[in-house]
Amino acid sequence: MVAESHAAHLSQFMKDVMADTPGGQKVVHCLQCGSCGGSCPNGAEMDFTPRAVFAMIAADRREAVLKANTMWQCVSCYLCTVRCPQEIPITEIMYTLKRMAIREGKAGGSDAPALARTFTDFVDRYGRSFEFGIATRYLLFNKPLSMLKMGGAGMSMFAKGRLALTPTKIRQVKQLQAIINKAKELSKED
Amino acid sequence: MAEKIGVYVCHCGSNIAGKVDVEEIAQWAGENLDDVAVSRDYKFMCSSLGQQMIEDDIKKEKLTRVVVGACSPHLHEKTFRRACSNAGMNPYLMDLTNIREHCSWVHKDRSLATEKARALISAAVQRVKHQEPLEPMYVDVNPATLVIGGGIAGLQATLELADAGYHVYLVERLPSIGGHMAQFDKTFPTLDCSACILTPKMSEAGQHENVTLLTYAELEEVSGSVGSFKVKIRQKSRCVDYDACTGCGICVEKCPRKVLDTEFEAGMGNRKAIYMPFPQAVPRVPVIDQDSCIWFERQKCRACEKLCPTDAIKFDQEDELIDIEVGNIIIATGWKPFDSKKIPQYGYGRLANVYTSMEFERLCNAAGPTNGKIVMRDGKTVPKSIAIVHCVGSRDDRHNPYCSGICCMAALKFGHLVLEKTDAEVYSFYIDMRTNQKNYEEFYQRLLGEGMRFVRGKVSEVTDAARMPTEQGKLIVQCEDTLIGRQQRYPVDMVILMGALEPQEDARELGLKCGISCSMEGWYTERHPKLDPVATMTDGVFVAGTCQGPKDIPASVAQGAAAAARVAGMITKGKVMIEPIVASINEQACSGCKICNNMCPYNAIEFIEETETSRVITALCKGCGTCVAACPAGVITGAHFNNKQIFAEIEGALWDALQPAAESSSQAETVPASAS
Amino acid sequence: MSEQVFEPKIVGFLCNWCSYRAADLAGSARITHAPNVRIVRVMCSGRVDPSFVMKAFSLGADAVLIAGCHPGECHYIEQNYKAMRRFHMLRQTLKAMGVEEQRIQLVWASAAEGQQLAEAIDKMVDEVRQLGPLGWSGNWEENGERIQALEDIVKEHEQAMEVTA
Amino acid sequence: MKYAYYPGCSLESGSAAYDKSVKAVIEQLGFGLDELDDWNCCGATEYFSQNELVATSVIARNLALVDDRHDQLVAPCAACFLNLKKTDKLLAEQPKIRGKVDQALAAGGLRYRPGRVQVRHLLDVLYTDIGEQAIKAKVVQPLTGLRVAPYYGCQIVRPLNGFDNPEYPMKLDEMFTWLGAEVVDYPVKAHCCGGHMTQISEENAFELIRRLLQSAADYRADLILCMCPMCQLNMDMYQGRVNNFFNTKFKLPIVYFTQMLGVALGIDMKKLGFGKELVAAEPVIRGKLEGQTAAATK
Amino acid sequence: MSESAPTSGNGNGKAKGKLAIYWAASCGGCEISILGIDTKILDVAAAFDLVMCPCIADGKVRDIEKMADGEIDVCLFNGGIRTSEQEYMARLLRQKSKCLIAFGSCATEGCIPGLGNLHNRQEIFDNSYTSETHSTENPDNVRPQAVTEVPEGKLHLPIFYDTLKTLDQTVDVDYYLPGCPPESPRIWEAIEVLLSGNLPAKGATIGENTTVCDYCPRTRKNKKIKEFKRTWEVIPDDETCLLEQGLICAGLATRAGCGALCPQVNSPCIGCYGPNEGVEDYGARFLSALASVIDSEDPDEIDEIISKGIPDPIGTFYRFSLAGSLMRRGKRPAPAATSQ
Ligand SMILES: Cc1cc2nc3c(=O)[nH]c(=O)nc-3n(C[C@H](O)[C@H](O)[C@H](O)COP(=O)(O)OP(=O)(O)OC[C@H]3O[C@@H](n4cnc5c(N)ncnc54)[C@H](O)[C@@H]3O)c2cc1C
Ligand SMILES: Cc1cc2nc3c(=O)[nH]c(=O)nc-3n(C[C@H](O)[C@H](O)[C@H](O)COP(=O)(O)OP(=O)(O)OC[C@H]3O[C@@H](n4cnc5c(N)ncnc54)[C@H](O)[C@@H]3O)c2cc1C
Ligand code: SF4
Ligand code: SF4
Ligand code: SF4
Ligand code: SF4
Ligand code: SF4
Ligand code: SF4
Ligand code: SF4
Ligand code: SF4
Repeated sequence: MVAESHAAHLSQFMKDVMADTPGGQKVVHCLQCGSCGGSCPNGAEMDFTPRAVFAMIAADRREAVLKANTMWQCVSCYLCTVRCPQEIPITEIMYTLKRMAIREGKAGGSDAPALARTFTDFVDRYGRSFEFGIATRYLLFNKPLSMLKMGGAGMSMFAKGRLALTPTKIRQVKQLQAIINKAKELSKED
Repeated sequence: MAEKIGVYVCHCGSNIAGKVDVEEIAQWAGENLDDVAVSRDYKFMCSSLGQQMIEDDIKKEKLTRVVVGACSPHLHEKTFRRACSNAGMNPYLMDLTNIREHCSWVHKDRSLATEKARALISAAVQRVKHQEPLEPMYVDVNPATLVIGGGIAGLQATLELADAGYHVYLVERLPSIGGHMAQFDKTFPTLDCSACILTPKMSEAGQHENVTLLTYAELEEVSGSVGSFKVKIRQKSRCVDYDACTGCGICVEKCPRKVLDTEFEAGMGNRKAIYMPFPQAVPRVPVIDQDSCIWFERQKCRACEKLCPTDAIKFDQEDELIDIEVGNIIIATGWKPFDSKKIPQYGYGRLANVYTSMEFERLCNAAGPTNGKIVMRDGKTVPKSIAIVHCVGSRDDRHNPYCSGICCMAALKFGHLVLEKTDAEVYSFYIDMRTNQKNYEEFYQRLLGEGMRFVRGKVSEVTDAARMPTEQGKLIVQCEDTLIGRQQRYPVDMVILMGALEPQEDARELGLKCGISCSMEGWYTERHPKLDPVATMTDGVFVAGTCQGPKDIPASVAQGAAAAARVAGMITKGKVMIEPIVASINEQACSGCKICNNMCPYNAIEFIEETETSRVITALCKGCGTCVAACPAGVITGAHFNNKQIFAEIEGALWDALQPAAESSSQAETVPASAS
Repeated sequence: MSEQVFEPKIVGFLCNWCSYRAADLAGSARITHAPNVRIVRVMCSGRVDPSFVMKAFSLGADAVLIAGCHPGECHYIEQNYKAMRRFHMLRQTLKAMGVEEQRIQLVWASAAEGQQLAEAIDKMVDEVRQLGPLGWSGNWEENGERIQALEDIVKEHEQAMEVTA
Repeated sequence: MKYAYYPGCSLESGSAAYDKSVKAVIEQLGFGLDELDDWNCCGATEYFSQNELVATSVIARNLALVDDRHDQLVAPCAACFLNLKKTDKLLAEQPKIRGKVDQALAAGGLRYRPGRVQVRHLLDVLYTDIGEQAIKAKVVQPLTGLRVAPYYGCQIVRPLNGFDNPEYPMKLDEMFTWLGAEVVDYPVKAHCCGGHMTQISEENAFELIRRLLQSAADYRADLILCMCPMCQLNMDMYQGRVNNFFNTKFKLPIVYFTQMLGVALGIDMKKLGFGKELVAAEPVIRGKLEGQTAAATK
Repeated sequence: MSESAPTSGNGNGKAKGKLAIYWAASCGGCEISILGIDTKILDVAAAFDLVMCPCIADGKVRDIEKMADGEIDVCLFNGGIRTSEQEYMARLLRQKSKCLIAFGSCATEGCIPGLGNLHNRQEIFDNSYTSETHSTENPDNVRPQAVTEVPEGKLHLPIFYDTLKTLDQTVDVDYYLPGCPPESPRIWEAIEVLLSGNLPAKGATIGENTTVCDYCPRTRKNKKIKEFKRTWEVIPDDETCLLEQGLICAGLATRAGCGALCPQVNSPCIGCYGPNEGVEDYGARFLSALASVIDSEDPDEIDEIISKGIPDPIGTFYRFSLAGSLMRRGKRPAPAATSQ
C-alpha cells in the first residue's frame, strides 16, 4: 500500500488508473518482471506488453497507451492476474484502459469497442444478448467481408438450431432500463 | 500519607522549549497539582548538573516521588532512575514522560503543544503517586549453552564457545550435523569445495571435549529463564547402540532395503533402511529408519543385527528424554526449500526434466548420485541447453514477498558448473541480479565472460506444449524479455528452479517453546534489525544463521560467531538482572476459573491443583500484563503497570476534559432539602 | 471568541515496544501530526484493559486509540491477538450503546512505522472531529426539571403537613 | 442449501445442448435447480469495457433477484460465473461502488444484500456438493476406454474460483476418473480459447484455438470436454476454419462435460443435446464405448 | 454523613435500634429475601424497631420527615433511582439514617431497571405508550403528565428521569450488599456484622473477595472458544465448566455469594452478584476475559464469532450493572434493543 500522502508524487495517468480500478493502488508496485507479458496469450500481438504499459503509465505516456491495441487484445483470460507476483489486478486495469480510451476518444484502431457497443445496445433493449442480431449488425457495419467468410459456419449453426432469429426479451425490461439509466446518470457524476 | 513529588521539566536546549512553554508548565504544576512539592524547569535535565539537581532535591526536600518531563523513556529512563537511586530513592518511584518525541518535535502550534505537554505532566504526576518501590532481581548464569541446529551457523557458534572453554550441547534433528552446506558441491563465489571446508568443522565438533553432540534429537520442552534454563531433549531411537557402534558400516552395506533419499540426496538418490546420510557424517553412527525397515514392517530380515560385529543393533531401543540445564540458548535451525509444486506452471513434478536447485546441487556434486555428471532424468543424456529460473517462490506476494538473497549467486554458480562440465548453453532468467557482497559482482562479471546467457524477465511458464517443430520434445520456457519488450519462447532440455529459502516448518512452534517470536513469514525476530541482530526479545535466547532470515554462508558464520560472543559475555558477567515488572496473583481471591491459564505465551502461569488457584512463576513472567487485563475477578496485578496507576494516569491526562461537566455537577449539589 | 473548531481529546494506549517507539520515531523524524492524542504507555497492547477505555470515556475523552505491534509480530509473541479480540468485543459493545466505531480504533504500528502512526492519528483526529464531542458524562445528566420536581415534592409535603397539624 | 440457476443467454440459443444436458443430469442426480425468474444478461466482458457502474448494476440486478428461498446462484457459463462472482465480491468489498449500485437498483425497486447468495459454478456444485460417492453410485455406463481432455478455459478458474488451482485445475479431471474415463493430462487445459477475439481478430483467435486442439491431439484425446459456451463455440464452430488456415486435420468433438456425465449416468444421448455440435461426437463416443463393452464381454 | 456506628441493639436489655427498609425502582424480591432469613427475623425484630417498610408494614413518610437527622440506625435501601419521588426518599432516608446500606443489585448497580438506560425517557415512553407493543392499547396516545390541573388545584406525579441512577450516584452510601436478590444467609451474615459493631471500612461491600467459579463444582480444563452458544442450543453436560462448552457463564466475573446456584443446575451464571472486590467495571472485566479466550486470530472471524454468539452485548455484560458502570449512552439515540 502506498501511503496516501505519497500518492501526490505519482503521474496523473497513474493516479487516474488507480482511482478507476478496484484494487488499482497496487499498480505502483509493479516490479517490471514481465510475468504478465510473458503469460499473455495475445502478448505477441500487442503493441506494448502489459508490463511495458505499466512502465508507460508511470511515465505518464497517456496518449501512447490509450491509442495502443494492448487492452483491446486482452481477452480477459486472467493468466497475468493470477501470475503477477505483486498481485496487481492487471486484467481489471485492461478494462480501465478500455473505458478510458473510449471516454477520451482514442480507441480508433480496434473493432472491439464497436463489438462491445453493439452487444450492450442489444442488452439494453432486450435484457438478453442476441447472438444472431449482434453478429449480423456488428459484422455488417464493421466487417462486411468476414460476413461472407462466416457465412458457412453461420449456416451450419443455423441448421443445427443454434442460431435463434428472434431475440428473447425479459419481462421487466422497463425495470432493467431504469436501473441502467440511473447507473449511467450516476457514473457521469464523477 | 501524602506524597512529596518533584516535577522536572526539561528544555532540551530549544528542542522542547522551542515549542513548549516549559517554564509556564513547571510553574503551573507546582501551583495546581496536588502533592507537588518542587517543580522546576532546566536546560538539560539529563546533564550531570540536571541529575544532580534531582538528587539534591530528593535529599533536601525529602521527595518521595519524581516526575521528569523530557524525552523518551527508551533514551533516558535508566539515567533518571539511576539519579533517584543515587539519592536513596527507589528508582521505580520515578516516571519519565515524553514531551519531546511525542510533543515538541511533532506539533506545529506552540499553544497546542504546550497544552499536550501539560496533560502529559499531569498524567505522570497522578500516576507516580501510585507507583510502588520495586527491587530488581538477579540470577546466576549457568555456563553451559544449548545450540539447536547443526548447520554451519550452529557449528560455528558451538566451536567458538567450546574453544573458549565452555560446555555446549549441540542438538541436531537429523542423523548427522552439517546442515545444507553438506549437500553442496562448490560454494560461491570462490568455488571452494564445500565438503573440504565443512568437514573439518564437523569432525572438530564431533570430537571436542566441551561438546555434547545430540544428533537425531529434538527439543521437547524449555522452562526457566535466562541464566538457568531447564531443557528436555528427546533423543529419538536410532535402534543402534551409540556407544557400541564403531561406524564400520557393514550393516548399511548389507541392508537389503533401498529407499529414496528425500533428505540428503533431495530425492536424487537412494539410501538403505539403516543409513548414515553421507560418507563424512558426524557422528559415524547409523540410524534405522523404522518406516522403511523390513523388520519393523513384517518382522523379517535382521540382517544388520546378525552382521554387526559389536552387537550394536537394538531393535527395541526407545526414545529417551534427556534433561539438561543451560544458561543460554542459541537457535540455528536454518531453512527449508520452497515446494516448487506450488507453482504448477513451472511443471515441477509433472515435467521430468524440471529440477529444483537442491536436486541440481546433488546432480553436479562429485559425491552425488551421478558422480557429478550433469545428465537428464534418464540418467544418460547430457543436456544441450539449460534454463535457470530465478525467484521461484521469492519476491512473489503469492508465496514469499522477500528476496532469498542467495539464489542469484547460486544460479551463477550453477551456470559456471554447467559451462565447466558440459557444452550446454545456459540461460539465466532473472528479474534483478542481486550480487551485493564481497566478490559477488566480480563473479557475475566472470559468468558474463564465460558465455552464460542472461534474459531479464520472470519466467511465465515452462511447458511441453510445442507450437513449432523446433519445440517438439523440448521444455519450452516462455517469458517476456523485458529488455526488448517481446514475448519469447526458449526450447531447452533442462530447467532448474531456484526455489526460495523458507523458514523451517516448525519454526513458530520451536520459537514458542523458547519464548521468541517470528516475523509474518516465519523468520525469527531479532532484538534490533541493525544494532542487535543475534539477540532476541527473550533474554538468554539468541539466533544465528538462516533461521533469522535468508543469507549466505559467510553471513551465517558471522552470526554464529556473534551469538557465541554474546553468550560468552553473559557467562563472563556471571549474573543477569531481571526487571521486576511482573504479574502476581492474589491467590486467596483467585477463583481458579483458568481464564488466565491460556494467556501466557511463556507458560508463566501455573495452576495448582490442590488449592485450585493459579499462580505466576515470577522468573518466567515477562511483564506484558495480558493476564492482568484478562482476569475476570480482577485479582491479578501487574507491577509498575497496575490498574490504579493507569487509571490515575488516564485521569491526569484528561485533567481538563471534564471542566464543564464538573460545573453542572456542582449545580446538582443545590437540590432542595427534604421537608421536615 | 467566536466559532471554535471542536478539538477532540483522545487517549492513546501505546505498546512500549512498537507503537510507543513508532511515536518516538515520528518524533525523531519530525513527522508532524495532530496534538490531540495523549499517550499512555503500556508494556503491550495485551495489557489494554477494556476498563481503561471506558474510564477514559467517562473522564471526558472523545475517543481512544489502541496501538500495538502487527499481528504475528508481537514482542510478547501473540499478546496483540488478545488485544485484537478484546477490541472487537468492546467495539461491538460500545456500538450497542450508540458509541460510533470511529471513537475506538486499533492501529498496528511497528517501531519503524512512525509515518504510518502519524497518519493514523491524523486520520482518527479528523474522523472524531467530524463526530463532535462524545460528552459521555453529560449524557447522563438530568435536565433542570428534576430540581423543579423535587422542589414541588418538598412544597407539597410541607403543605400536606400543615393540614394535618 | 437451495440453488437458483442462472443459465445465461448462450444457453438459450447457441448452447441449448448445455442447457439440456445440465437439466437432464440434474434430474438424474435428483437435486433441485430452480431457474432464476426474469434474469438478464451478465454483460459478458463487454459492459466492463465501457462503463463499470452500468456493468455492475446490470449484474447486481440478477443477484438482487434471487429470492430468500435460495442461497446459491449456479451458473454453467464461465463468463456469467465470473461476472456474477466478481460483482458480488466488488459490492461486498467496495462500499463506495455499492452505494451507487444501491441507488441504481433502487430505481428498479430492487435491493442487493452483500453475502446473501453465494455464486457457484456448476462444476463446483457437482464436484463438491454432490460429490464422488453420489455420482459414482449412479454411473451405469462407465466411460472406460474413452480418452477425454478436460478443458477448463480461463474464467472458471481465474481469478476468483477458490475451488481449484487457477493454473492447473484438477476437479474436472477427477470427476471423469470417477466415471471411468481415461483423462488426458495435457498442459493447456486452462489456457485461453480466444474468447471474443474470433470477432475481432480472427487470425489471432485461430492460433489460440489451434494451440488447444494441437495439444489435445498430441496427447491423443478422443474428445474435449468443456464447460463454457464460448469455449465450445470457438473450438467447435471454428475448427473447420482453423484446419483450412493452418492446413491441419483436427477432428475433435467438443462436448459439454454435462453431456458426457449424462452418458455415464445412462441418459439417452438424444436427451443430452448431442447432434448440435459441428464436429460430430456421437460416432466417436459410440465407437469407443461399444468397442469397450464388446472387449469386456469377451 | 454517618460517622458513628449504628446503635447496636442485641435484645439484651440495650435500647432497640431503628430499622428502615425502603424500595425504589426494584421488584420486591429483596424484601422476600429478607423474609427468607426465616426464624432469624425474630432476632431482627428483637434488635430493631421497623420504622418503615412499605412492602410489609405500614409507615408514613411524614413520620420519617419528622424524625431527627440520624435517628434511624440502619436503612436497607433497595432499588435504583428513576423518579423524583425516589430521589426525594433517598435523600430523606440518607438524612435520617446513621447507616445507609445499598441493598441488592438495583440499589448497588442498577440491575434490570437500569437496562432502561440504553434509552432515554422519550424512547421508553414512546415504546410503552404507543401501540407498538402487543400489550398496549392507547388509541388516544395518553401520556403521563407531571402536572395536571384539576379544579382543586395542581396535581403532581413524580417525574420520570431520563436515566436510572444507583443509590450511590444519588446520595452517600455506607455499605453495599450485592445480589439480585441478596441471598438470605448473606443477609443474616451482614446483619450479624452490623450487630457486632465490628464494622468494615465505610464504602465496603459486605461480601466475599472471589468469584462464583470458586464455588462451582464443575471441572475446568482449557478455555478456548470458537463459538459462543445460546442456552437453548445445547444441553450441557453437568461435569465440565459451562463456558468451556460454549455457554456464556458469568460466574467468572461475578462475586461469590450465591454458592454457584445457577451453574449447579446446568444454567449459566448471569452475574447477579455484581463485580468482585476492587473491580471498577463489571462488564468491561467480563468482556475482556471472554474476548481473551476467543480462539481466532482473524479479525473478521472474531467479529463474526462475537456478533453471532453475543447479539446483545449490553444485555450480556451489563445485565445487572449498566447504571452503575462506567458505560454511558452514546450521543445519538441508542438503537432499538436487540432482542435476545
Ligand atoms: C541451491 C543453493 C545453493 C547454495 N549455495 C551456496 C553457496 O555456494 N555459498 C553460500 O555461501 N551459500 C549458499 N547457499 C546458502 C546456504 O545454504 C545457507 O547460507 C546455509 O545453509 C545456512 O546455514 P544454516 O546453518 O543457517 O542453516 P542450515 O544449513 O539449514 O542448517 C540448519 C540445521 O538445523 C537443523 N535443524 C532444523 N530444525 C531443527 C530442530 N527443530 N531441532 C534440531 N535441529 C534442527 C537442520 O537439520 C540443519 O542441520 C545456497 C543455498 C541454496 C538453496
Ligand atoms: C550513502 C550511504 C547511505 C547508507 N545508508 C545506510 C543505511 O541506511 N542502513 C545501513 O544499514 N547501512 C547504510 N550504509 C552503509 C553503512 O554506512 C556502513 O555499513 C557502516 O557505516 C559500516 O560501519 P563501520 O563501522 O564498518 O565503518 P565506518 O562507519 O566507516 O567507521 C570506521 C571508523 O574507523 C575510523 N578509522 C578509520 N581508519 C582509522 C585508523 N587508521 N585509525 C583509527 N580510526 C580509524 C573512522 O574514522 C571511522 O570512525 C550507507 C552507506 C552509504 C554510502
Ligand atoms: S507481472 Fe505484475 S509485477 Fe510483473 S511486470 Fe506484470 S504487472 Fe508488473
Ligand atoms: S487477461 Fe488480458 S492481458 Fe492478461 S494475460 Fe489474459 S489476455 Fe493478456
Ligand atoms: S533389519 Fe531393517 S535396517 Fe536391518 S538390514 Fe534389515 S531392513 Fe535393513
Ligand atoms: S537472490 Fe536473486 S533469484 Fe533469489 S530471490 Fe533474490 S532476486 Fe530472486
Ligand atoms: S553498487 Fe550499490 S547501487 Fe549499484 S547495484 Fe550495488 S548496491 Fe545497488
Ligand atoms: S504478565 Fe504476561 S508474561 Fe507475565 S504471566 Fe501474565 S501473561 Fe505471562
Ligand atoms: S483469571 Fe483470575 S480468577 Fe481466574 S484463575 Fe486466573 S487469576 Fe484466578
Ligand atoms: S460454569 Fe460458570 S461458574 Fe462454573 S466454573 Fe464455569 S464459568 Fe465458573
